[in-house]
Amino acid sequence: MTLFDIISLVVGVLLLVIAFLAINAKKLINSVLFLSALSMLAVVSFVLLKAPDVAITEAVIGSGLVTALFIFTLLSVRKEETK
Amino acid sequence: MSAILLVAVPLLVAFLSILTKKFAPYLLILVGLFNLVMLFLLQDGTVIIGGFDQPLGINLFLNLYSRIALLLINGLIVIIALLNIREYGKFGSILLLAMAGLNGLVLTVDLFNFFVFLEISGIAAYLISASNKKPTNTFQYLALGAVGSSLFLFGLIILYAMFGTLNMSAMITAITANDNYTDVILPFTLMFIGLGVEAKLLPFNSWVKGVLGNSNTMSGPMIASVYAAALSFVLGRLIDKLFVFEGTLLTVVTVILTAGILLGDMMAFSSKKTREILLFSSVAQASIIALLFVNGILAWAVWLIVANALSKTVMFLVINKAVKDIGCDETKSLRGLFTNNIIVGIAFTLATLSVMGMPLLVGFIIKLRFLTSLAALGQIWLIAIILIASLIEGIYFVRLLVKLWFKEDNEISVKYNVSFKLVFVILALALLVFGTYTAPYKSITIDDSVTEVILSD
Amino acid sequence: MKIKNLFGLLLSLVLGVFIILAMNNSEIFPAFGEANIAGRVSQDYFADANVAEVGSANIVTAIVIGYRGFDTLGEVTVLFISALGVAIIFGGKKQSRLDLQFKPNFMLRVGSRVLFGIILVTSFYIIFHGHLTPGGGFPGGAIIASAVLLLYLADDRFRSNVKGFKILEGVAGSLFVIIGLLGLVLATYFLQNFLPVGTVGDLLSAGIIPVIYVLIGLKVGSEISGIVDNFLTEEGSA
Amino acid sequence: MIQYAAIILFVFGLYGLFVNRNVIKMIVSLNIMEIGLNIFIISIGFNYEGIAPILTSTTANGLIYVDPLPQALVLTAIVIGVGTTALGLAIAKSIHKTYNTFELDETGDAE
Repeated sequence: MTLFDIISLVVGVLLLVIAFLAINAKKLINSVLFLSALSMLAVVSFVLLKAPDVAITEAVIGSGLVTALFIFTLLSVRKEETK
Repeated sequence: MSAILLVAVPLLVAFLSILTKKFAPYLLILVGLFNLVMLFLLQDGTVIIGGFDQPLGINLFLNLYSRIALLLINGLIVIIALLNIREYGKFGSILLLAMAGLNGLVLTVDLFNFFVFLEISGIAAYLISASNKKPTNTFQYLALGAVGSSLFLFGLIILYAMFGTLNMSAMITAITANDNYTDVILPFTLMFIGLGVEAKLLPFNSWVKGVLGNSNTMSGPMIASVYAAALSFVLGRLIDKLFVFEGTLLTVVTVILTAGILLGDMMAFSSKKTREILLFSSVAQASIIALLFVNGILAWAVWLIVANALSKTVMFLVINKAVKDIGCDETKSLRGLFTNNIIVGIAFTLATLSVMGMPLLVGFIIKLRFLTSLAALGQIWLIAIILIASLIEGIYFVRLLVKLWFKEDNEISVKYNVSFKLVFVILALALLVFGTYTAPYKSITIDDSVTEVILSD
Repeated sequence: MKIKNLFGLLLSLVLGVFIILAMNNSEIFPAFGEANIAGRVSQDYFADANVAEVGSANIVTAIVIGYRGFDTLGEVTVLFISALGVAIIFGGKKQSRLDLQFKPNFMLRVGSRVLFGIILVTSFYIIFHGHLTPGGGFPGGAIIASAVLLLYLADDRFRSNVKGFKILEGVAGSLFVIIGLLGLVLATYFLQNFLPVGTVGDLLSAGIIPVIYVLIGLKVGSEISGIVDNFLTEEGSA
Repeated sequence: MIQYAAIILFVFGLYGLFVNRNVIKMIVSLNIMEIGLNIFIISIGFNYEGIAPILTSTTANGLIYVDPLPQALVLTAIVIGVGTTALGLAIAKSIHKTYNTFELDETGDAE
């Protein structure tokens, strides 16, 4: 079991666990945070699979902007409830 | 002067149209007319993009099959844009992008490029359906459309991993060279399901009821006739050339499609809302068209798509305009719609009779010919099912026409302005003329080579 | 855990295992890790003649712009439609910022201006070196958008110049298509490279690839900033 | 192992989409499906001895490269995913504004 196999096994299992948690999370905020953790793991697996271009793009877009958009939607909704 | 202008010019004008919001609809009509003129000037052939030929770069391919599709798409978009200028001017740039997406979808020969244009026309369709002011239905359409194109990409990538190329013609030669059919069953089913979502085939089209159920004079005809026609053309080319259906896969696909025909017509039979009747009948028609492509009857499938698109445009425009003025969609509230606008009534009746397949109209000739071709292929069961479906179709369309013509007590005031009437008359006349004058069907020969994706020089 | 979820989970696992098995026992589907590019189209991307003709050291960029530029044009249109769609769905006159009950102090507001400059420099670096090192138009543009996002978060009265971004977006997009049409007019094919290619590996090489990547970077940056602006503002009085 | 995880991730996204009726959860499942698909696309081009497809010095030939074409495709797929997600979130916000809930079942006309 080379080092690469061990790391890819850990990343693979983590991917599945976090995806399951993201789908069945009770609160929306938890589900969004799990999604952002999932896209960070995707960046790790892209680096493992020797795809640097895609890793940079996924890092900036996936965990950066997509999570931000999700959180802005949830914040604007919570503001309406408190009004 | 290459076929690329059909995609590049609408894109360029769309990018510029956001700077001048007011002129977007007029630019749309200008570009539409430009495309129609271009279609008569362009010769058939393969167009190379980016300077690298087929295995490395992307090619477009223009032949008689895609020429008919492009004429239909661009013509109908110009007509729909002309009728909806005042009310939906804001959607000018979106319709431009939809036109670019659909033209690219029909022209491209590269599979991943096909996925990108499927995504462009898909997102444009979500926004067109957003004009219905029903966010939940638009969201369901977006969710299902995204699932469909992801499944298509999944199947496409498996094919790339196996055969190492993305170009359709190279893929076809590689698949025929590797005669082990069990390898390609999984990618073909994934891609068929992926396209089935957009092409409204039955088990995957739960979005149709919501989106077309409360459509308006712009989104109804656009999604029901233009998008349906484009995707039927494209699905047909893939079914005929790429997906070689055999054995169990063929029976599964035929069962799905025949179930689609019967269930679609039964749902239309049992629904009370006029627009639901129309959308379920177009679901049944889409399944019939896909069935014809699976059995290799190309010519009549193409003419069925064209006739269906024209008559559905007329029907959806008439009903959506009436529903907008009256507000309610039930058939009993539209009773007696045609008593005080006779011309519109005649055009609607001709279109409905053509969809049913009544003599003296285009629908009759097409239905007769494709049934005889099916008989030649010995598909007795399919003919029985299609005849039963047409019987059900006849019943609910005649019931609808009776309601719309003979008014009860209530008085309906729906006014169609002149431009609507002009379009209805032209389309109805086209259905009538081509119903009786059958020369063009023989002169324009559509045989197996037409959906060829490489120019067999 | 309701029974429905458990049943759905099992069903999806069965479907996943079925797909994996279906692919494992087909012998022409390459196993994980043995993808030899000899049998595939991408073998020719490394051929010296093609590398010299396109001139980009980063082969992925050569494919994204040089060989398959039409895909990228289509994909930039996808982002253009979603920015347009978000603007249409939100509609309405947008004046006031969404107040998120978060009052930034003075230090944060000034500090974020400094950081904004630094992030912009890194994003331009990534865009300009797109054809040499990993990165390029898409991540570069997204980093510009995250710099604008930083200003939005750090300062609750900040409103980016939305009109300016719209014009930049329209101009960058149409310039991309015009370069394609120039390729059609000057050279013989749409999006063909008509600039000198230079030697592989130095900054000013690979013909139209850096020019197109700068345009894509500006367009992606302005589009995503427009989307962020739409998400962070609401109607309401000025 | 990563390729199997990617396929199961893709199927998880499908499962999540059909199980949840909450709009935000459905968009999260859509993103999970796209992430799974992107990792799968990259994994078919991977080679154990391969290196990243960037020509450092043009003299060293005979190196084994990872397949660059799937990476170019994934660049496009990621940005298409962002486009669909941004549109989905905008529609989610307008759903919340009209029906004041994210649950599709409580929005009345959704079958």
